[in-house]
Amino acid sequence: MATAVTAWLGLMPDEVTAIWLSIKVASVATLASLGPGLGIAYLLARKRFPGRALLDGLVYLPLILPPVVTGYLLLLAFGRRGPIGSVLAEFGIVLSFRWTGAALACAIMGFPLMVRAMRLSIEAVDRRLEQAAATLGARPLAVFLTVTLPLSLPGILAGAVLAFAKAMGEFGATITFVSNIPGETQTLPSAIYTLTQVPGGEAGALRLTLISVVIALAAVLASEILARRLAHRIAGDR
Amino acid sequence: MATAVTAWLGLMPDEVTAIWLSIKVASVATLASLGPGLGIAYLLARKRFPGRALLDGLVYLPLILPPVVTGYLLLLAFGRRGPIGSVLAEFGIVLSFRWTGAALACAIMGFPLMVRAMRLSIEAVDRRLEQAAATLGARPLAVFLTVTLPLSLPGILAGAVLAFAKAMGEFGATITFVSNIPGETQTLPSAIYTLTQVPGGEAGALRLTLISVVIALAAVLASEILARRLAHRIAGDR
Amino acid sequence: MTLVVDLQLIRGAFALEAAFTAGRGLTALFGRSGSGKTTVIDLVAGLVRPDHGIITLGDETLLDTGRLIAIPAHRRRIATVFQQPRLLPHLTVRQNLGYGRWFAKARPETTGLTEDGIVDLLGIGHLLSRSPAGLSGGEGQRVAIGRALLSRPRLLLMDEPLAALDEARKAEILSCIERLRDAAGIPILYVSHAVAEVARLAATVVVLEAGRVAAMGPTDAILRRADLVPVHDAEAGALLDMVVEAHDEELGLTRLTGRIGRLAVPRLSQDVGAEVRIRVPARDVLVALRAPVGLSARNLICGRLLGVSPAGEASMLAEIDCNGVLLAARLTRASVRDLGLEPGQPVFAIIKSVAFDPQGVGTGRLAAVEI
Amino acid sequence: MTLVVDLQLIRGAFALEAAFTAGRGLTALFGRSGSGKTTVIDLVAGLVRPDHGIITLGDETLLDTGRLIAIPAHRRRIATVFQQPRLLPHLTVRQNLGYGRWFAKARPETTGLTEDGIVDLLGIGHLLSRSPAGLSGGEGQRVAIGRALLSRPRLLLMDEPLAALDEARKAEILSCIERLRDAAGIPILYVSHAVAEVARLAATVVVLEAGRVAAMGPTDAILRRADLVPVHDAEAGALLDMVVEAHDEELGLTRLTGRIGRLAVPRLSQDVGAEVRIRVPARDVLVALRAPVGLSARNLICGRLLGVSPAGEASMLAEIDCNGVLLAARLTRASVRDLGLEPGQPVFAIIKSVAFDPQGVGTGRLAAVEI
Amino acid sequence: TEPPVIVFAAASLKNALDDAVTAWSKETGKVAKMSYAASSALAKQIEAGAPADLYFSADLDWMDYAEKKAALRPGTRSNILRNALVLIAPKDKPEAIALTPGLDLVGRLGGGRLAVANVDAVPAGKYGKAALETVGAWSGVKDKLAQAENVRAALLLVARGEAPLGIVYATDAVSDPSVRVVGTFPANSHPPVIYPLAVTKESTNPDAVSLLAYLRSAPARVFFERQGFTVIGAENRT
Ligand SMILES: Nc1ncnc2c1ncn2[C@@H]1O[C@H](COP(=O)(O)OP(=O)(O)OP(=O)(O)O)[C@@H](O)[C@H]1O
Ligand SMILES: Nc1ncnc2c1ncn2[C@@H]1O[C@H](COP(=O)(O)OP(=O)(O)OP(=O)(O)O)[C@@H](O)[C@H]1O
Ligand SMILES: [Mg+2]
Ligand SMILES: [Mg+2]
Repeated sequence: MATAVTAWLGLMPDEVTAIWLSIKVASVATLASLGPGLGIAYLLARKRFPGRALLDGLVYLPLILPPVVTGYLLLLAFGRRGPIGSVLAEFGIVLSFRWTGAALACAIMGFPLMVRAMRLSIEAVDRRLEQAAATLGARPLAVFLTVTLPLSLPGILAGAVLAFAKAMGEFGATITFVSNIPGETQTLPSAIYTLTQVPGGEAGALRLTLISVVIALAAVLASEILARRLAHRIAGDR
Repeated sequence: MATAVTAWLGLMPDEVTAIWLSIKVASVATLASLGPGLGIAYLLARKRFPGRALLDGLVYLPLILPPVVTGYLLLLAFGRRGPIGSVLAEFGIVLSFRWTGAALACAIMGFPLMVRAMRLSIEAVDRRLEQAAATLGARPLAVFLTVTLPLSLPGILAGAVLAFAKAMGEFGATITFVSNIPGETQTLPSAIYTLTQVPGGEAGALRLTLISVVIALAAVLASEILARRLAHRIAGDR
Repeated sequence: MTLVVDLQLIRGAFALEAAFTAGRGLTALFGRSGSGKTTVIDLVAGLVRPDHGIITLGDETLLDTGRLIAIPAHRRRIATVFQQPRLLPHLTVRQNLGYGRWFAKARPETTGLTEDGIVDLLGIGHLLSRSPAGLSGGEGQRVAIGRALLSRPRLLLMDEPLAALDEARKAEILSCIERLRDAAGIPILYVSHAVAEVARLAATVVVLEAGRVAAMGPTDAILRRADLVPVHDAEAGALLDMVVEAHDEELGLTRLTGRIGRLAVPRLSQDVGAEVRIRVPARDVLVALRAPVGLSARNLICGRLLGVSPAGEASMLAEIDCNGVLLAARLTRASVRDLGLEPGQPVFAIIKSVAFDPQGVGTGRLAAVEI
Repeated sequence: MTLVVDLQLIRGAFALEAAFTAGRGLTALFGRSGSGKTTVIDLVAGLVRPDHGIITLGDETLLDTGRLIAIPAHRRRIATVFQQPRLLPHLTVRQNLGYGRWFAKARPETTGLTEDGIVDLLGIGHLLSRSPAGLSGGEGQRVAIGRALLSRPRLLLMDEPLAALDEARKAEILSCIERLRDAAGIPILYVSHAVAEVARLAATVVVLEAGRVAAMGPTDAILRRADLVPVHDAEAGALLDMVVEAHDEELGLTRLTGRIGRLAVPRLSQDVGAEVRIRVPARDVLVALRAPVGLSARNLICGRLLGVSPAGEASMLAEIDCNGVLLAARLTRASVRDLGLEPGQPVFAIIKSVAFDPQGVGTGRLAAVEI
Repeated sequence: TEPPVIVFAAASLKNALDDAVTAWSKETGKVAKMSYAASSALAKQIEAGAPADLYFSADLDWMDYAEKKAALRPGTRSNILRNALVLIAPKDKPEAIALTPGLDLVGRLGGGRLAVANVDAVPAGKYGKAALETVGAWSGVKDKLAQAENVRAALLLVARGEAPLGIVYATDAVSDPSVRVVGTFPANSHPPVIYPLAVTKESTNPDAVSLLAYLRSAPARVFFERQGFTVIGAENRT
């Protein structure tokens, strides 16, 4: 089936690889940032601590910086010779020029969007419900897991989808950090970019763009349906 | 004062222009998208209508598409020969190579972020309050303006700041659509990008990046303070 | 202005099928928790659409699903005091109070109440510049009442408006509701679990049971039915319509006259000639075979025992016909046996206390009074 | 287990400065709207930190701002029924009920209540799989009560738990609260505006006024003070501690004995020898100079008139010493004059109804009963 | 199987290089992976230790940069291709323009802008600026430029009629039917447009040299020439 579809779309093997890689990178980037994203969103939404403003600003950074700059900074930090990259390398973790690096780049680029959405939702959770849970014996972590988290699911979902969509479109930081190696770091947007750089690449670029749009929109749609179910369950018929 | 500061930072006149232009473009882009953003966020949050899924997906598009593609599409649509651009031209409105075009590009790139944040906040508004307002004689528009809107202000603020920050960092779509004309369309990110493309341009790029970060973070901080005041007013001391 | 309602709505396992008419005065919606009272309020307010139904207010059709008419909530001019206050959290108390007033600017005044008057009555003057978030339960409820009253409604819906209030405040607000009902003539649909409130305020009672109207009628008829009104704390009783005959300033007494004869009650504020309604709770009526002497209870009425029926585990309800007016007295089974009560027997009813409900113009006393 | 509280908190213009002790049994927090009852509940539950204060429960210090001790809410093992239900909207009713139970898994059982028992008592069996969003006001309140009861608390805080309930359901839940108080021995801090509830349940009453403890003491002493308890619906009255002497099955009577003498009341469920507390509302006491004959009221007690004081506008409160026990009777001024009541005079008190409050083991009747 | 040779190449080389490498693979049975991106990004990545075997830059500056950072294997660098710089116009205005001193470019622009790649950063822009200076048109048009992010974007501006004239590589102009070449800048009017190639220092793949040799060989010529490049004769390569 899959082969039939790719044949029908006139896709090159490299392009098929790029599509799968993009999905993998975007999914991993999204899933991997869920945890830290939630944690930071919760901190920003609910806690007052020194350095809070700094953390808040830091989270916004990838949005403000031109992607090339972000990519370059990633290269400096996580490159084989970078301060973090060299330490990671000792543990056998190499990010630069691997798909994992692409996922890192996408995760970082999507992070501000994810955190902002989650944070809004957490802020909207009625604290009186959390208090009620506490009086029933739920420890703060349990309150978070059984009350705050489920009640902010719509925002978590929205954040995840934003991050996924962003990952499906991100290439500036990715290509700067991990280059554009087919099968390893060449995601759909990178492939599209390459095609726009050569004469006659437009048709190919358009085709790949459409594919990336379809995939991202499918994710958006799925999340919408899920969100509506959740909302329905919580709001009841009233 | 301003001159002293620019001198101290060692800024070129072109760079100073780029800074001001960036602030102008980002502000205009943010302010101009507030209205449509709110409208669409409200529709998506509260109404069921045919084509809703389509609109939802459409809003996400600029996030999913590589910025270059967005810029390219903008050029196709709003360019001198584009279907919209040619119509606008008849009314004397030209976007291409103008700062207004840069603002359009930034607005569109920030739109998904803005709408998503606003929508989350609108969805979190307790409908029972809107109902109460209606029983007191408020028409739907009045309910929106006096209840929904003020109660979703945190999200509106968050959306605006996201859009502003995005605009401060956007250049892919901008440069493709309106090029990189000093004083007209050369925003900070374009200037930064240019510097990253010159061997030895890192120092300059870093300087400009810091400036752009400081500006965007100032906006973030201001919005945080405002949001906290709002939240405080609504939540009271309890 | 009469409210006519005929509504059907299915919600999961709950089916509402209610038709009733609420005329001038106050109509009480009475029924156990979950019987559909709030649902009816929501439907009349226009916040929920029924599956089928008609709602008319005066000669205006607010809703007719058959004819596809559905006036939206904001054009119904019906003010609602919800079961939960629903104050707008981003506005101050003052702004909340002014909210409805503002949208009603162009409408004719209906209540005759001023903002200052309302604020005084509700005792919320010190809260005006506060945000609703810090208000106590009762404070919030009072502000919600004030907001509704200030919106110039032509119909008032109140869903347990006094549940969170202390007795003293409750009494004050009840008298205000009475004024609205009588002086301003605004029809009121009133949800309450408190029989005393219902007895005092309502001209008509609609009893809901699992979404259906189990009974509907004049308050006295409904409240006498032990099968409808939960027999707790001796809430059963009779309602008597009487006229103020004279005041005795020295003793602080008012003499009332009616079909039942004469009653002396503590000084009322009504003028001579005014119609008042008093409620005589069954628990406050004693039965004597002979007229007692040297007893503190002042009202002795002779009548004929109609019958005695069991009410609750150990007590019985005696119905006494006093010149065509029915009184109810709650007795223990032991008393019934000891006195050897038989239907048809002449007896004396000794009334210890009455509760007042002014009919017609003027406001009455709030508390039940001991005679 | 005794709760000792000494708290200070400033919130805008409101200053709480409350110190009281709540021992075994139920302690009622009584006071007008906005007097600080909910604030006290929040503080004891651990949801709000006072500016200064100490809270101890038994020999455990829950809070001591001076010693920087503050046990967080989740480790206090205090269950709270809030003024608003606060159900978790993403869980079903069943899951809400199970929520506290789950976190209390490892704790010792305190209430002796089973989930099925609670569900039955509260009448929420048909709601178990529903989401809280569709519940009616009273349904939500009942689920909230169930959730608190199931969490194995060692102290129960209840903030107007019965405000939205109908009388019948209220009566059932009251009896359950009594069982908890007596059988399970869980101390309860209970906020209510209803004097009847307070009189029936409370051993101690704490009266709050503008954040300060205006009075505190045994329920009977407090409820006799008309300056504290709003004189509405004749809530003033006396509490008598008596012992069950015998049951008369045929007539459905129970004979009680105490310092005041003997009283016959409808059949109680307590065993012979059990201690019970009955409340005699002042409105239900008549005064006679001569022993009446042929009267339905069964309990005639002779005593000496101590004095008559004004209570309210037209009525007076007569205090009668019956063998060292004080009874209160509410009379009109006219009656006082007509009977020519003088302090020191021997009088008969005729008691029409009493309300029961079982002291010690065993549960009592729920409703007030007519004698 | 043997590891593939990894080639970091300027994006503009994609068409030619893809064909050439395919031919090499067929001939030798060895494989190569192409990573196309901006020369600048690639240079920095190689500096950071990217797993590249060959670096094929679009200009000398970035190759110099890499060499200066000691990222190249000494003695492997050579110039492979040469490109010409042309002036283009939309196909509906194909009047030829003589690119000689005294050229009135401003007049020919007729109030429009001259599309070029960024004259400070992008090679094509730098060459274009030099050429304009040579023909004495620079001071006239320097404020009438529309500087694009890259040559392709400049081409697009002309193709869409946004700019009446543009400066691009001959290789780009050849392939786009919507533009016409209206003049070719004399080769001596600007520094030679040269594409240098080298083996990286990090490379351990023995096949790298084989591919390098093939790209320099006569059989590879055809692929480059087909895309409009001029292959530099062996005698002029260093
Ligand atoms: N979505 C739903 N699915 C099933 N039942 C529902 C739904 N929404 C409401 N109900 C039921 O409708 C019934 C009527 O609710 P309503 O709020 O009108 O009761 P009520 O008479 O106001 O009760 P209360 O005195 O407790 O406020 C309740 O039993 C409620 O559970
Ligand atoms: N942030 C605040 N600023 C000023 N006053 C406050 C604030 N928060 C609470 N209060 C006041 O504290 C008082 C006590 O509130 P609390 O909720 O304890 O009252 P309550 O006794 O429970 O009343 P109710 O019976 O109406 O529920 C109220 O008058 C309330 O307005
Ligand atoms: Mg209700
Ligand atoms: Mg309270």
